[in-house]
Amino acid sequence: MTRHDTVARAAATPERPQPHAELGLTAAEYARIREILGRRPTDAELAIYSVMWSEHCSYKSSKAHLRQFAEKAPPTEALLAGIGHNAGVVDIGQGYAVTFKIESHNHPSYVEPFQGAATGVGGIVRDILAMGARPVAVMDALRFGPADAPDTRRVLPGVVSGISFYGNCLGLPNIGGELAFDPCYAGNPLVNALCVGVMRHGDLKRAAAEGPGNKVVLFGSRTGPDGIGGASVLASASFGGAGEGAKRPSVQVGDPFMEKLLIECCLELYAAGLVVGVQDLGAAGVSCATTELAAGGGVGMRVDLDAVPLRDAALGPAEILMSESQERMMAIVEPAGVGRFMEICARWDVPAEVIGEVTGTGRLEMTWHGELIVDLPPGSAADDGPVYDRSALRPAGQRELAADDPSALPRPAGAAGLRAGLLALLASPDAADKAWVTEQYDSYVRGDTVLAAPQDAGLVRIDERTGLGIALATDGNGRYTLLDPYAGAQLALAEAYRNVAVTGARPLAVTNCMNFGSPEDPAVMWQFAEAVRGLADACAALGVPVTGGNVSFYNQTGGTAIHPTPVIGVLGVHDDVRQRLSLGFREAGASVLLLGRTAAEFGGSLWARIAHGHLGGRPPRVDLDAERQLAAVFAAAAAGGLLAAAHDLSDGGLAVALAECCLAGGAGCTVSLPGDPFTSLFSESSARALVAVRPGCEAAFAGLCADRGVPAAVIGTTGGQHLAVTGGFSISLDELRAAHRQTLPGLFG
Amino acid sequence: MTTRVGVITFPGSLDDKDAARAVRRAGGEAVPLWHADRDLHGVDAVILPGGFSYGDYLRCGAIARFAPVMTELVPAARAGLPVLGICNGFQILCEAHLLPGALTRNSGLRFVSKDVRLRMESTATPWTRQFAAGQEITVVLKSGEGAYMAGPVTLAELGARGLVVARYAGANPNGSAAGIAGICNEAGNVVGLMPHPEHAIDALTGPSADGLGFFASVLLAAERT
Amino acid sequence: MARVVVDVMLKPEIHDPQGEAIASACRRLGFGQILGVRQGKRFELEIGGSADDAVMARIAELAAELLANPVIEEFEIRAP
Amino acid sequence: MARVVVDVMLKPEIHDPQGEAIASACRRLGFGQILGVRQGKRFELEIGGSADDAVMARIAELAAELLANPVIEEFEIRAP
Ligand SMILES: Nc1ncnc2c1ncn2[C@@H]1O[C@H](COP(=O)(O)OP(=O)(O)O)[C@@H](O)[C@H]1O
Ligand SMILES: [Mg+2]
Repeated sequence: MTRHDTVARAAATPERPQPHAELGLTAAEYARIREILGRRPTDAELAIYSVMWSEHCSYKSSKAHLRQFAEKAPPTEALLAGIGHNAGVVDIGQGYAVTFKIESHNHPSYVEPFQGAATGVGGIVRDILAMGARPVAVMDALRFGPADAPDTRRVLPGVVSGISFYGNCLGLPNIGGELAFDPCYAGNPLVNALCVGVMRHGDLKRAAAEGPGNKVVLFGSRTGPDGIGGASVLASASFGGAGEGAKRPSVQVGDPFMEKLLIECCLELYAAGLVVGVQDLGAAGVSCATTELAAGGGVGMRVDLDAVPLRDAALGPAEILMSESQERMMAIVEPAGVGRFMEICARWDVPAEVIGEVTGTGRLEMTWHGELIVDLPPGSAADDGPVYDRSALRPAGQRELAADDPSALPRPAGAAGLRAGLLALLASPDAADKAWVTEQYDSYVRGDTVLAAPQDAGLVRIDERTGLGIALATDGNGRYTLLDPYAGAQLALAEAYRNVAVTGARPLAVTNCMNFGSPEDPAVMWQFAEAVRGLADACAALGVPVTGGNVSFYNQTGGTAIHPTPVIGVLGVHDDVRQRLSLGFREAGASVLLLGRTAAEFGGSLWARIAHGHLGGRPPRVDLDAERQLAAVFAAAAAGGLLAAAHDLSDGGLAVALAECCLAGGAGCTVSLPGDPFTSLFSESSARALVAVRPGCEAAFAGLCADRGVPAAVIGTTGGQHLAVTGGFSISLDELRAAHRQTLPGLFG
Repeated sequence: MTTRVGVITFPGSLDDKDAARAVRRAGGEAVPLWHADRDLHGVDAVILPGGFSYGDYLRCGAIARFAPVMTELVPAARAGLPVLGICNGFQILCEAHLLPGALTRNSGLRFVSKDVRLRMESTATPWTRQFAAGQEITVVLKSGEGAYMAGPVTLAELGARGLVVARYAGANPNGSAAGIAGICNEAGNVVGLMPHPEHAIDALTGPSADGLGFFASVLLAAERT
Repeated sequence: MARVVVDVMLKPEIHDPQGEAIASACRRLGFGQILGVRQGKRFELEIGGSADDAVMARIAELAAELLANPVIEEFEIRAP
Repeated sequence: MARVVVDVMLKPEIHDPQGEAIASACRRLGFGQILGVRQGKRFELEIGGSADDAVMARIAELAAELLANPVIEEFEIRAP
């Protein structure tokens, strides 16, 4: 039998060498652990600190910057729980609260696209569940290498079917997301998943253990040897053999069926009042759940690791502590409630086991085969991890990049050139119809989806009687952010905010997923710092607080990092979803208006990229005040029933937006361009949108725009089966549709 | 007295709430039925809703077929109780041999979620009597294993005896034999439908309100008996 | 403890789009000799006790009832 | 013409929730001796010509590239 390292042995053998570097701990971090414990850590303790102090769990490189989200947060009464919880919680009125968060699963999705993406969805759903909410919808923001690269053909279909499999099987409607391509993501696809949940105010749960004597229950899937590369390092280093630790998979397999049972089971447990505190098991498994629950409650906890239900009886304590087996939760339960708790779990066929209890000692103690193997202050692992102020340096070529303005690039000449340019953009993988992806996602389940793809935002009804609903959009643009990280992050926020606003919803709160290269590279750190600063400032200006998010570093291949890619999610409230605005031109005879100011802005634009493979210059100017006024116009116009269609302008500018409106609703339009035709069609100036006004409402709508100082130009009328530009060109909807629809099926089958 | 329509929840059922809502919208009372209870609670009709019972592991519907509630449902269905299986429910009814044939992997090999047009072929079942023969309706299709498959003899019989309830109008979305979207048993009381009428009861949240006809039909049927 | 394998294949007359897709993929990858592919399932059962005749008979029942759908599939049982 | 069988199974250390669900179904159906089930795939390839060494080697490549996902699966090839 293997001898396991115990607290007593650790005290007796202070000099035994330990593989801290292989576990990702620096010499200084290791020394600090010894100092905290007053001795060397046991193997199990080392396992706990190594996962809890990892970049992923401790945010050690980002913490110093992320503080700005709280420091600069706009005053709001809507926030019921902010940053630091599993997910932020927002009051949306009528007694309802909403919790939402976006998270990355980038690296696992590259290694094993299907399972990586599937477990990414599973993980974020459990975060939402742990707040006490019923998960009601998911979204996915995806970025891949070039659409025609062979590896993209491996990764993309796998990722999409993994999300489809997990989300559909869970019964959560997919209400939107993103799909973008760029060579920078070739070895580092970005798979960011968002989940949103709904609860009544009183249902909010905390990840905190309280009340000494209360029981610690682990429930859900059994613990197996999933994703414990670190534990095999420990096993081979400590026990001198590769044997046992060698065959540990780094791939986690998702079981959406178990997760569905877990959701229903948890909600029944919550409703029965049986849960004092609860935490999902994410990346750091039992290590994370125990230390965070104990630290959160300011209590101690005694855990008997022998009681953990195992899928593989050969697992040792460090492996159990580090296992990333999916579909598990941990709850704190009063002793009198344990029987009832177990009954409910049994009803849902969810395995559950009492593995320990809350104590008043303030220490986390764990035993294995009757011996004490962990004895540490839980806060030291959960909250007091290292914090680094890493050096940040503007990259060498940044100025040259900004100076390389696309205004010098040759532009299409004449109507034929503009026509061809529009079709080329519309058919480019980034702007092409995403139905190949979204038709694999169930958007109908639960019966409350009011808007989903291809709309600007997803919209879910919360209350059938009052029509209260929530709108959500995610956006990010790595090209803009590369050119100017401060502005790029703000533009991502502005776009998501605008996408929510054009449905008629009021933007309320923000989540973010920061996808960057290595924080140890000062250039990347500069991008990160600038992006966080930009986002925090913009949130303050728009009056929407950041409620949570996720940082994903080390997205790089060799020394080359991805474009800095903050992906921003915005949540809005819709007072009556029956009044929602959608993007399709359906009927003839509505006047088409372009809202906002258009300047010649082509830096980072889709046109520069598709027509010239160019990336340089400055991204579009950020005008947050204009965004606010635009959003206010939409909220009022929706409530007044003034609009037949509304669509924001983003990638590909007016050209792509017009085509999307025509294709989504089936009616064409005839427009005359207000300025230089090329700039009118392809500029990506922000804070703009396209609307079709209901006949008879023109004056009222013009009044709204005037009141808010939003420029509104009548550019044409809906109708017919062509997208026609007066004095320019005309394209039949059939030709538009063919260009838009064929790209992804052509690439992916 | 309002008609009571049972909606079975299996582990992994997903559209049970939607089916119950559709029943209520049509004016009936939705009665939740639990997979582990051998009890139909005296309902007038039963719906097996969509979803992924038991994760759709092994084969869709293969494990749910053995649920305790099925030991009550099978004889009741054979005795004439109106039963509607939607999507996963259809798969369960086939696995339980209440309906002939099987549902297999979509010909495109991917999950398909989209609005589809159906042509109603039989209005002689308790679930379809409110429709007109040949009427076209728009509902939602969302399934990975939705291609109806049966031997040539069975297929010929289904056609000849008017047991095909609905076919896909327009392009076949999943490679279903003869474009079959739904069938019924000889007696007509047991209907299996691959697309989801319960997601088409309100144009706000679905493509149309056409699906209500299925639920309104069974209420009418129950009132008559 | 014994191991029993149950192979389940679609009946030959049932269309197998997955098998066909794989066959064309093989040909695209330059393996022209592939005339056809059929995809089925393989179950490995771990049994407490030995795989005697009684157990094998019970497994045959299980295969017919649960592991395979006799409407479209056929199966074979082996104790390797 | 020859027939070659490729069996693809999840690696033993990879979690197989599907197999577990089937095992519990077996037990619920009264077959208590079942300790575990793993579900894999079985491909039957029909080959023009004979299954000589060169062909088998090519099939091994195909299996590694197309039929199995080497990250989580392992395979076995037989010409029965
Ligand atoms: N990966 C995805 N998952 C779900 N929906 C997606 C995905 N990618 C794109 N979509 C949807 O397709 C539509 C078009 O996307 P996009 O052009 O990026 O929208 P926008 O420019 O308004 O942000 C949107 O409704 C979006 O939510
Ligand atoms: Mg948009």
